[in-house]
Amino acid sequence: MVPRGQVEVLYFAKSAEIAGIHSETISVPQEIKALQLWNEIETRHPGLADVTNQVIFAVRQEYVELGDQLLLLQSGDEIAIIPPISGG
Amino acid sequence: MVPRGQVEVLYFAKSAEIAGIHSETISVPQEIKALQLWNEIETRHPGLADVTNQVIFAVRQEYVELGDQLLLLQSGDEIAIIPPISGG
Amino acid sequence: EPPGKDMNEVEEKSKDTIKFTSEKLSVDEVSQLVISPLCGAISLFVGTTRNNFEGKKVISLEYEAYLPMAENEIRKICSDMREKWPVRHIAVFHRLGLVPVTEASVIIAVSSAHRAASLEAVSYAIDALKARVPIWKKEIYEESSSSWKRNKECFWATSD
Amino acid sequence: EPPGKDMNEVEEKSKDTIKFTSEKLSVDEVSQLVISPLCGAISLFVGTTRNNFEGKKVISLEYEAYLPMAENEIRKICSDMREKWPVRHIAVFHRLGLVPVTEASVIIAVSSAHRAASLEAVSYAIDALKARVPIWKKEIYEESSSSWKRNKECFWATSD
Repeated sequence: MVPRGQVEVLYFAKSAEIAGIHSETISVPQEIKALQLWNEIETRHPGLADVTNQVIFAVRQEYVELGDQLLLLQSGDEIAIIPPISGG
Repeated sequence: MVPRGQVEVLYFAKSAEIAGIHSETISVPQEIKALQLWNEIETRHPGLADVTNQVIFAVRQEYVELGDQLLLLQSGDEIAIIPPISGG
Repeated sequence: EPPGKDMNEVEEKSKDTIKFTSEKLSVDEVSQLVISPLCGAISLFVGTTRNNFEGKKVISLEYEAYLPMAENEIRKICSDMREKWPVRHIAVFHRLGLVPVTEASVIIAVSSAHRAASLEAVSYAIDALKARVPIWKKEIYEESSSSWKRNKECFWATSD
Repeated sequence: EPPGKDMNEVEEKSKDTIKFTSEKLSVDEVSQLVISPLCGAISLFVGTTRNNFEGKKVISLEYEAYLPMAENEIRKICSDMREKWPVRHIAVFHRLGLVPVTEASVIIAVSSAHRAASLEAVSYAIDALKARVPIWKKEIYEESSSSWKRNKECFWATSD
């Protein structure tokens, strides 16, 4: 079994409105594909299914698409749910 | 004979320094090629020979090169000697 | 003219100034930050809030950012600009919170010895900022509705 | 988005503001002149005086202009810009007389609904100004010598 760790999930803009929170700490496998991590988060907040095709992760402040990439996570890592940006 | 008229000649920047004046009224033929007009002006201020290849006229505030173009002048017309510009 | 010919070059370090603030932005303040006696050019871009979107009247906008990451992404953009153009100083200010119509949401200022570098760099900077810096704008409409916007430059989501 | 979709468009006329002054130029003042609730972008170019030229230390610069013609030539440039890009307001300020090092000699500001128009237009404007507006700069060097400058863009005289 892959060991689990506690990561901090941050929600912004539309994803924060849907989840109803700005951050939470969750327990996840320390080796997990990005899309599987998204599925875990979506299970906690089913409303997020609406934005699956629009969001991207920032893992330790680096962008990661919701795909097959394997994430190696440490407890305390920060994972942000990033809806389409609109700065400028 | 082509009738003559009184035109106002304006000197700027280096051409003003060479001529030693900023403006003067001179009598010129009312039909004259640009280069001939320059020669008349150069006769009045021989030092201007140094800048013949660098200057351009502005006749009634429109650029005219020192060439074969025939100028039709009225008394009171303004002719400026324009050295290379350096605004901005 | 090669940069090595500039006088005092070693005496003046290039600097990047990045600021997020809920205060009103000042074009003078941002342009002052990039002034240099070695430079003949400062180019600036000011993003201002428009009063309309698809026929709806916009009353104001609200910006939020993922702050440490947004600053890091802007630092990367500054670094990219320095690789591409010989620019001296860069300043990027972005406003957060409520921004009334006609006020500035972003100001980018870049100085360079000659103008082509700063003109091209400032254009690149606003394009890159819109594509990858995690900042969100919510438009608030007269009819009491609101909408999260997306930049068409956003690199992972296409308009639907 | 076609310009016809913008709200209030008929209510706000486009304006060109052209000013020559011996006073210190203010970036805020010039950018204020082009603000519009219909616009999301203001692009600015600020020309500043450099402290060196070919290894000589420049103490200050002195500008003179053939005034009525210089203003007319800038008006033509504004008109050319409006033919090429959908820009809203344009402001061009040029300083005359003595300008100390690091102070602005020229400020150009352009507003537009979307940023590409004003970014391209302001770049065009400074190129065109340097090529055809009758303004002259005399550099005053530390060694008490001075020199009338020529823009490489000046359309009739090539550098020798």
